[in-house]
Order: sequence, then structure tokens, then C-alpha cells
Amino acid sequence: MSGTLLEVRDLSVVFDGFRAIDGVDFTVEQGELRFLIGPNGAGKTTLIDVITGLTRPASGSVRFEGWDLVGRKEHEIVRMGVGRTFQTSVVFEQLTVVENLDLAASFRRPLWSLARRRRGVSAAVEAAMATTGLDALAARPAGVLSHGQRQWLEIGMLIAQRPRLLLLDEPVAGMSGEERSRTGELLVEIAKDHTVIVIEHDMDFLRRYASQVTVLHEGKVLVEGSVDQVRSDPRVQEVYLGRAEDRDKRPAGGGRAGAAGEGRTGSAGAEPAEGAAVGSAAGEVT
Amino acid sequence: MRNSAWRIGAVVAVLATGLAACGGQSSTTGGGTAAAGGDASSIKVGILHSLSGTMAISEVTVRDSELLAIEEINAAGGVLGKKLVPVVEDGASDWPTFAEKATKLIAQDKVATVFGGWTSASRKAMLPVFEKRKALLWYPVQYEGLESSPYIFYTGATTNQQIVPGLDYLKEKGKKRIFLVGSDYVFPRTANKIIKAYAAANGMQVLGEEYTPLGHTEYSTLVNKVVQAKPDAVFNTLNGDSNVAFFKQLKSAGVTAEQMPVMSVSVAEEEVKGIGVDNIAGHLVAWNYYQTTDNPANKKFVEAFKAKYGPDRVTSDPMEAGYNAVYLWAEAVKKAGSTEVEAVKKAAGGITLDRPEGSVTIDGENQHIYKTARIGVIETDGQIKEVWNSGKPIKPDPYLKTYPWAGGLA
Amino acid sequence: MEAIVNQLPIGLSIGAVLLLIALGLTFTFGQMGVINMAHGEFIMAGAYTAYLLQGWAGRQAVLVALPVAFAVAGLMGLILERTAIRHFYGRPLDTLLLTWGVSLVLQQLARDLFGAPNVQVQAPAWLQGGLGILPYNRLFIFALAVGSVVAIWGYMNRTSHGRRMQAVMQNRQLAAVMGINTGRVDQRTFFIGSGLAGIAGVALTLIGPVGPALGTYYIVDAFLVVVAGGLGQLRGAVIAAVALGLLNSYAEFWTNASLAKVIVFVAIIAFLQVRPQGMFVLRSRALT
Amino acid sequence: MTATVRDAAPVAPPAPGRSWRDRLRGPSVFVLIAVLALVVAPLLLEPFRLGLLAKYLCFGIVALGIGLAWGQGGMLTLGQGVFFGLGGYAMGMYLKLHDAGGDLPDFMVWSGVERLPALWIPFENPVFAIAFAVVGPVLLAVLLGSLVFRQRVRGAYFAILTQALAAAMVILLVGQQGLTGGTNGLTNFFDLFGQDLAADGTQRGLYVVVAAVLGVLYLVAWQLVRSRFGRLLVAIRDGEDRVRFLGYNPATIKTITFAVSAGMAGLAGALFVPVVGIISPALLGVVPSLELVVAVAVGGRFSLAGAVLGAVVMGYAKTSFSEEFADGWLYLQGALFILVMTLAPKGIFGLAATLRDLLPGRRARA
Repeated sequence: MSGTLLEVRDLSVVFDGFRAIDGVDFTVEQGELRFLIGPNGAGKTTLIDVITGLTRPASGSVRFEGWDLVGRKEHEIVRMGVGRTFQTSVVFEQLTVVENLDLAASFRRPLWSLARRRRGVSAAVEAAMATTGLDALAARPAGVLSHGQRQWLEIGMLIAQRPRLLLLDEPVAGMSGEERSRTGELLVEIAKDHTVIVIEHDMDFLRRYASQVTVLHEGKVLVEGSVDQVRSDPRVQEVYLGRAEDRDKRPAGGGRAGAAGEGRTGSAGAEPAEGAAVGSAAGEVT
Repeated sequence: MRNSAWRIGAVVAVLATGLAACGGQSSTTGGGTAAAGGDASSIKVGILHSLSGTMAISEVTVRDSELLAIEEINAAGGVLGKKLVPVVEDGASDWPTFAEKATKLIAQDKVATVFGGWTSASRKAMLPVFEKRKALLWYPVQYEGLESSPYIFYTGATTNQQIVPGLDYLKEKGKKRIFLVGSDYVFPRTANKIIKAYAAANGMQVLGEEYTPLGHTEYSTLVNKVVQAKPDAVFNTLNGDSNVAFFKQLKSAGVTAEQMPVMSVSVAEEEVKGIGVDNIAGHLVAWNYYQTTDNPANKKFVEAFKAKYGPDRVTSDPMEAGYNAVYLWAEAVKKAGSTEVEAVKKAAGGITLDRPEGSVTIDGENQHIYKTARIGVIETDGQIKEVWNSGKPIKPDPYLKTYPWAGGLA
Repeated sequence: MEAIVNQLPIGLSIGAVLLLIALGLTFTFGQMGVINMAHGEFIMAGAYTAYLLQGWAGRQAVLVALPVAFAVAGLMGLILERTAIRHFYGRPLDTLLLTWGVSLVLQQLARDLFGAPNVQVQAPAWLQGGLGILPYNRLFIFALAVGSVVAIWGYMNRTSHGRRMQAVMQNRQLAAVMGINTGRVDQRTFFIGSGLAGIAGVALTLIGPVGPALGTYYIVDAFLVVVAGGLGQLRGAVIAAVALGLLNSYAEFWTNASLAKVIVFVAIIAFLQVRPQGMFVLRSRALT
Repeated sequence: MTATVRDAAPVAPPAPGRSWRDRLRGPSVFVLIAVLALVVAPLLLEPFRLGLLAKYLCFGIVALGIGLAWGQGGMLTLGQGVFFGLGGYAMGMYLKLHDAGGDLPDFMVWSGVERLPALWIPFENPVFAIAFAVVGPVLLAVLLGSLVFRQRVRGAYFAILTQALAAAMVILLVGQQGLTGGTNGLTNFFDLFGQDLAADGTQRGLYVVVAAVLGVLYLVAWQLVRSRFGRLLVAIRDGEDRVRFLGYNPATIKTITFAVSAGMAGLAGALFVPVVGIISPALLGVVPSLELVVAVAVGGRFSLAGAVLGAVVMGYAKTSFSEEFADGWLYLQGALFILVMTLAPKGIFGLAATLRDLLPGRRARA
């Protein structure tokens, strides 16, 4: 089955007069693995926030399988088949790995049946554990997991939800090299039978795993195309490499910085060429 | 693992039996041998007031005067040759606690009688306990009437000994247009019902009736309502701390006692200090006793009280009523020759004593007291000067049966 | 019509009282997420400070007491913050219970130190009388509230301490990363927030009872103002206090005091349906 | 916090591969306590103390609900007294009407009410009264919960709102004297289903009923906590917004839990009235509501057993300390509270579990 799964039209998001997203059009086809990149402040996470109902747009539409998502509550959007992870992984530390996964897999159950105890492990949870390689940790509380393991658990929870569209927000941020590779393989594995959108900063990671890439810059779509097309595009180079000189000229940069950027330090230094760009801009729109 | 299971079990078992043992133990220590509490040389009496919580401020003073009475009686040889031993409990300003502690005093300590309570709510909570267990309570505070339990003696004023005389006084002074202000609970609401019936029958006009929650401290709106209504006088049944806020805010709104006197029935010497003499001087109160009441029994009471508790302390109507309660009970016991409840009840009727407020007599029928009504004005030294009294003790009439205008009330 | 005009200044003056008692809370609650149930007892401490100073300053005690009460209540807050609350950041509900324990102890302490009965604080002679329907002492409280707000606003926006405080309020981690000593800022915030309670306490001696239970009469109202105004928002607190004051005065005028309290509660619930985070809210993406 | 609440028996999920001894541990302790409470206590304790214990157990039922809502679900409800009061008043109204036997209840007479208010009429039926004692609080909780949780009001806001609800409720009850008995509340009950309420036998029977109800509700709550619902509740407590992205509406789960805890409080109130003989606004205000939360914290909020234990222990402590030295109670309560919150935030139960882990030899044997 193919066709358009997600269609974003003329989307704008405004925070206190600041246009975080400014007239974005964005389409994802069934079965695609799409990377979303751009410097901090480009509006990547904001775009995902709008798709998943966390942020309301000022104007524009988001259609998923033809249904408009704007105005729906977060959990309703999940129930329609759109799942996501977060930059800073949020798993339930008091619950075990298998319980985390089981909750993710159970939302379609009728409410009254939740009052029963879980007996055994469902197929979806089994599969999610197998895919993410967390089997051995099943009975451990999620609180004791390492950073990488938490990210995998989040991805596992996402798979267990059996969504039709997966949105991953910087899945390899803060990971070690080996963990990155494993996550990349995991991603390829998942992309085989899911439609996936990944936000990522890490160029190296991008080179290795991405096919289709959309570059956002200052709330607008800058370029869209294959990895090589995008890498060779002068505008992209300008945006990424020119930023270092740029930053002193941007008066707005620090203005709202106060409220931003928690947990972002981890992504710096992934690649020397970008370290400057990533580290310099505290102004990821919040 | 099994061991730990049993360890938990054992701890629980020990705890539970400990609890049980504590309960059992305190019951036996409290039990005693004599039928009516105490032993061959002593009689236990219960004192049950709020020693903590919002009511403690008032009730502690009554406890003090009751303990003074017990001390004096013991110094004079006790009752029936036995010393009185007070068992003091804390009602904690919480009505169910009053019921619980009353049960404890009766069932466990087996006291001969209990002196206690202040708020109507605490009395209502204790009433079933005393009636079911056929024990005696002496309740020392003026109250809203409409009650006459066979197991309670009421040594404070009922409505016809305080509110009605207060109204008589206002009428006599030509204060015909009055405004009613009260805390939102039983006493003020009942009192105001009586006041409205009285007003209707006596050509007086009630311009407004306002209630505020207990503990309310924001009176600017209410004061504004009062000021706009321009009454001749205000009849005030506010309780406790609210009086402080009300009088302060009334004063700062420019209302003086000359233009618009406030007649209060819950403000006594003790409260005047907290309100601030500045704010309340010149206003009126209605009670049966003031520290300044002039007679030898009062002189002795005030001196003894200050000697025991310090020269700064003042005496007030409820304190005196509590003090009287102990003496009246002791007298009834002497007359009955026993502390047995039914005998004491039977003996009590008709007992007359000279007390600080003057002559008091127990009405055997409704177990209230004949009391002299006194209207006072608050002086700048914080004392209350009597400006009017009823001349003789008024027969208590808790249901106002002898007042034709009160026909529809109960 | 006359009523509407008459109740307006009364509502504003009730609002001023609400603002004074809630101002400190917007700091401690707003910045640090600390629900300080002992705030009421800091107010009480301020009131007793005025009482104690009477022996020395006589009828001018209220004036003299303002800075002293600020310091006394502020120090109490500082001690509380240093000894207990700093271990509780990020656990606001636990601090609520902790500080309630503290408030119980402080109430009983006041009872033991000053006695259970209310004490009297004499108002200065120059506060006797009034302007139209508003007594001078109400105007004094009004001026005090305005003064406090202006002082706080100036402190927050015109001093480096204040800006640091704002930075911590908006993003604690980032502020820490940027080299702000958040512990120091917290202490200062708690000192000021508690100190404002002390000032409120002095003001309340003009219109209400001074006793061990003083704090309990105001604490719920104070929290409602903060909830309606939004976390840590000075202008939110001001608007909420004035709005609740006006609502209270009109509701009480047309119904009665009991019903007015219930109406205010219902209004706040209804308001939170429209603005669940209070009037003004800091936007943040942080997922909690 | 990562160490979790493993020793709070009902909370910890059954780890796979536990021995049968482990599986029996919880139930055996439960049965032991049940036997102690239902058989041993009525035999050992004299009626007065048994009545007090019944009162503490009523508070234990409320505490169970608080444990569920707060300990598990993170909803700090400072207004549980409201639900307790609703249940208590429902029961009190029935008892009052029953005692009046067709006449007006005594307080209405002296409040000047001439006809039985319509609100009271259904409460002549005991089945309605008892049903209302549970359903009334549940409905109020659903109403409040759906309004408040839907708008994502939570944490401190929720706590303050529930506290204000308690304050408003007291004012409302006190103000409607003819309808509610005002500050006095409802008191002076004589007869429950033909049994004299003052009789020792009736009180003993009531105690057994209270203990049994507590036991049953405990099992229900325990089951709930161990179910997916319970896991979800913990997840919501620790990351409500994240739960939305698992496809659940936290507002629904929270409202249900809040309603369950309200229902428990209501039932406790209904049982409390015949046991203690009074229901008044003083029982459902800000302070008693807070005191129960305190008790739960002291006992150990993360475990249902800890919550119940806390309520019973604090109730007992309050009675015995106020008998010994009344003035000290506030100090003691305050100090205990400060100590528990600073030194043992998981309460007695959590502390006991930690201590037991430290016991030498335990690890070897396990």
C-alpha cells in the first residue's frame, strides 16, 4: 500500500509574536524514512509538536490519512496511529522495562479490562523487546537503565504502540559511537515496515542511514531531497557553516534563550564540523 | 524469605497486642473500686474543655476557674469528707472529640460528674453521651436555649436572662432601629430569631441581618452595609476572633459608640484585651456577671483567682458560671449525701447560693439557674461597668414559654 | 448604583489585603515551586513583631515594625529554607506537608510565647479617621501593597539580583549552567518572599485579630490568589488579587459573607477551565 | 526514588519465578492481620477502646483512598474530608429521620424549619442513604475531576483547589443550618436498624463491620494497584504528559482514581457516623483533611498498607497524647511530620523496609 500518509500544508506557529514555523509544506509518503534536519531554532521539534498535538499552530493544516490532526488531543492522535519519542527520553522509572512496553501496547484495550492484572507478555511487547534487544532487562526497573538503553526503550515503546507513523526526536543524542550504530541499525529495521520521520543533528548518522532529507531553517523548508543533494546544496552549507559568524548579529538569539534548551548539551561535539553550530545556538525555539 | 514473612507477622502481632494491652491497662488504672469514681477518700470529677485549637483561648479560662473552685472546696474539707480529684481532658475544639472524651471520663475514669463545654456544638455532641450513660454534665456558658436535657445543668444564661434583657435595655433607651450581626452558627441564628420576634412585638425595626463564617476577618463590606442602613444600635452575636476584626473595622469606619452602640453578647473581659480597648470602649455588653460586680463573694473570687493565676488575669461571666457550677454540684452532693447521679439531680432543685454574680438558685424543673441580668458598658481601662440590672434573679425560661411574642419560635 | 460605587473602593482595599498576603507566596511558590503552608505563620510573626515593638515605639509601632517584621519573617523563611526546604526542590507536594508541620509548631510556639488570647496592637493616631468610605488604615494598606509591588518590580527588573532571580524562575538548570548560584538565589528569594509576609502581618494588625491562629485565617485565600494569578507572575498576582477582592466585595454585598466565599471558589474553578495555568503563564516545552 | 517501593508488598509487581513462599507472604500477613482485627481485638479490648479503634479504622479507609490517589496517582487531595462528610451526612440524615419517626429532626425544630426539606426526603430510605454515601462523593469527584484534570490542573494547583473545596464546603454546610444542623452537625442518634446504638453489642458489631469493609476495600485497592490500571496510574504520577503519548487520556484515569478514593472516603464517613455518633463540619474542613494526608505520609504513602497503618497509628497517637499532655500534641504532630518528611519520606513503611534490607543475614537467606 502506498500513497500520502502525512500532509502538512502552509503551517505556521507563532510564539509570542515569534514565528517558529512560517508557512511550511511537508509531505510524507507511506513507507518512507524521512530525516528532518536544520540548525537549532529551525523549527524541527516544533513541527513534530504540532503533528502530535502538543503545540497548536496559528494557521495551516496537518492531515494524516486524510484526517485533520489540528485541534485534536495528544492521546487521540496517538490512537489514530501517530507515535513519537522525545529528545530527552521519558520512560517510567518506577516501572520495569516490560511494564513500560506493556502500557505502550495496551492503549487499545477497553478501559475496564485495564483493571485486570497483566498475565504474561503480549506478542507486541515480545516483538518490541526482540527488536530493541531489551529482553534481558525485561524485569529491571527502567530507572536503572543507561541513557542509550532508555532511548531504545522509548523506541521499543513506540513500536509496541504499533503506530502507522513514527516520529523520532533526536534518537541518538548523547549516545556513544557504538550505541549510535546500534540505533541506526534499529532504525533501518523499523523503517522496513513503518513510516518514520527522524529529527537528527548528527551529519555522520545522516550520511549512513538517511535517504530522503528535509532541511528546515528559520521556520521554513530550505531544501528537500536525497542526502547527497542536500549536502551539496550551497544554501545548506551556508546555513550550517555560516552560522558561526552569524550568531553575533542575531539579537533575538538570546532573548528567549532563558526558557530553552534543557538537556541539549548532550548533542554537542558529535561531529567537529557541526559542534560550533549546535553549541552556539541556545535558541532552539521553545 | 519465609522468615521475614513471619518477622513482619510477629511485629504486627506484638504491636496489636501492645495496643490492646495499653487499652486494657489504662482502663484498669482508671477504673477504681468505688461505684461513682474515686476511692474511699476522694471523688473524681471530670473537666472537659478545649485546651488546644481555636476555642482554647476561651475555654482554658473556664478550666482555670473550675480548678480554683475545686481547690477551694478541698481546702475547706472537700465534699462528704472526700477530696475532689479533677481529671482534665482536652476537647481540642473538635465536637466529636468532646463526645469521645466525655465517654472516656464516664466509662473509664468513672467520674462523679463532668464540668465542661463552651460552644453549643460541643454541648450537642456530648448530650447523647450523658443521656445514654446517665451521667451529669455542668455546662457553664450562656447559650441559645431551646434545650433542657435531664442530664445537663446549665449554669450560664439562657436567652431570657441575657438577650431579652439586652433588648429591653435598648428599647428603654429608644434604640428602635437595630441591625443584627452574627457568626454563622447556631447561637447567633437562634438569638436573632428571638430578637426578630421581640422586635415585631415591641415596635422595633430590624434593618438587616448578616452572618459571617466563623473566623472571618474581612468586615469592610459588612460595615459598609451597617453604615448605610443607619441603625440606632447593632446587636452583635459574633464569636471569637471575628469580634476583633469587626470592632477594628467599625472603629476605623468612623462609627462611634455614641451614635451607634453595639450590644454584644459574646464579648467579655477576656476578649476586650484582644480587641483593643480603643476600638470597643463605650459599647455595650449583656451578661450576668462582670469582674466589677460589687459584692463580697466576687471580691473573694477575683482575689483568689488573681492570687492563683496572676494579677494580669481577668475574670469573666463564663468563668464565674464554671466556678459556680462546681460549688452548686458540691452543694447538691452534700444535700443528697451521695454522688449518685439521680440523688444529686433530685437534691439540686431549689439550692440557693450567694455567688459572685449575686444570689443564684437552681431551677429543679429545667436544671437552669435563676440569674440576674446585667448590662454593662466597656470602660477605657478594659473593665466593664454595670449600667443596668434586672434587680432580682430572673427565672430561667429556655423555651420562652412565658413570653407571648415568642409563641411561634419553638 | 450607589452600591456599585461604594463597593468599588472596598473591593480594591480587600484586593490590597489579598495582594499583600499573597505577594510573598508568588515568589516562593512561583519561583521555587514551594508550597509554603507556614506562610501564614510568617504573617503572624510580622503581626507579633508589631506587638512587641509597641513597648518601645508606642503607637508608631506599626511604622517601625515594617522593616523589622520584614527582617524577622525573612530570617524565619531563610532558616526554613536552609534547614529543610532546600532538600525538597522538585517535590512541591512534600514541601506542602513539611511546611504544614512547621506551621503547626509555630502556632503552638506563639501560643506558648504570647498566650492563647489575642493581643492588641494600637493603630497610630494619624491612621484614625478616613476619606469618604475608606478609612485611612485601608488607604495605608493600599499604599503598602502598591509600594511592595513597585519595589518588587524594581528589584526584579532593575537589579542584577532580580534578573538572576528571573532567570532561575524561568529555567533553573540553564541558569545553573550559566553560572548563577541557584542556591544563593533561592535563599534570597525565600528571604524576600517570607519578609513580605512579615509586612503583611504588620498591616493586618490594623484591621484584624492578632493571635496564634492569625495565619490560618489567610492562608487559603492567599493560595487562591496565587493559583488564579499564575505561577510566579507579579502582574498575575496583582490582577488576581484585585479581581478576587472586587468579586468578594460585590458578592458579599448582594448575598452574604458565607455565600461570597463559595462564589469566589466556584469562580476560580470556572476561571481555571479557561486558563488552567492561571492568568499568565511561562511557556515551556519541558515535558513534565 | 529509583529504588522504588519494592517492599510495599501490594505495590511491587510479582516478579516472574517467585517461589510459592513469596507468593504466600502477602496473603499470609493479610490473613494474620485480619484475624487479629476481627477476632482478637473485639475479645481483648473493652468497648470504649474498641469504639476508638473502629474510628481509627474508618480513617484508615479514607487513608486507603488517599494512598491510592496520592501515593499511586500523585494527586495530593487535601479535600478528602468533603467526601467523608458527604457520606457521613447521608448516613446521619437517615439516622436522624429514622429516630424522628415521622416528625421533624430535633435541630430543624429549633432552627425554625416547618416542613421536611425536599432534599431530606429520599434519605428516609436506608438503601438510598447508604448508596448515596458512596455515589454522592463519586459523582462530586467525577465532576470536579473531569473539570480540573481535563484542563490539566495538577500538582500543587490541584492540592490547593481541593483544599479550597474543603473550606468552601464547610462554609456552605455551616450556613445552611436548617438543612444541615450548622456547626453542630448531626448528632444524638439512637437506633441503627433496630439496634440500640449505645449498646456495647451494637458497637462491637459496628467495629466488625468497619474492619471487614476496610479489609475488602484493601483487597480491591490492592488488586487495582497490581493491575495495568495501577501501573498506568504510577506512570501518570511520574510523567503525566508522556502518558498521553502512549495513547491514554490521563484525565480519565485520574478522574476514575479520584472517584474511587472519594467513594472510599464517603463509605468511611457513613460508617463513622454510627460508630462515633456525630457528623459535623469540623470533621471535613481543611485541618482534618490535612491530618489524614499527614497520617498517610507518616505511614508510608507508596504502600496501601502504609497508608492505612499511618491513619490508625496517628489516630491512636492523637488520642493517647491528648490524654497525657494536650498542649504538646501540636508540637508532636508538627515535629513528627517534619521528621518524617525530611528523614523518611516513604514513611514508617518505607523505613521499615529499608531497615529490614539492612538486617544481617537476610540477603544470605534470601
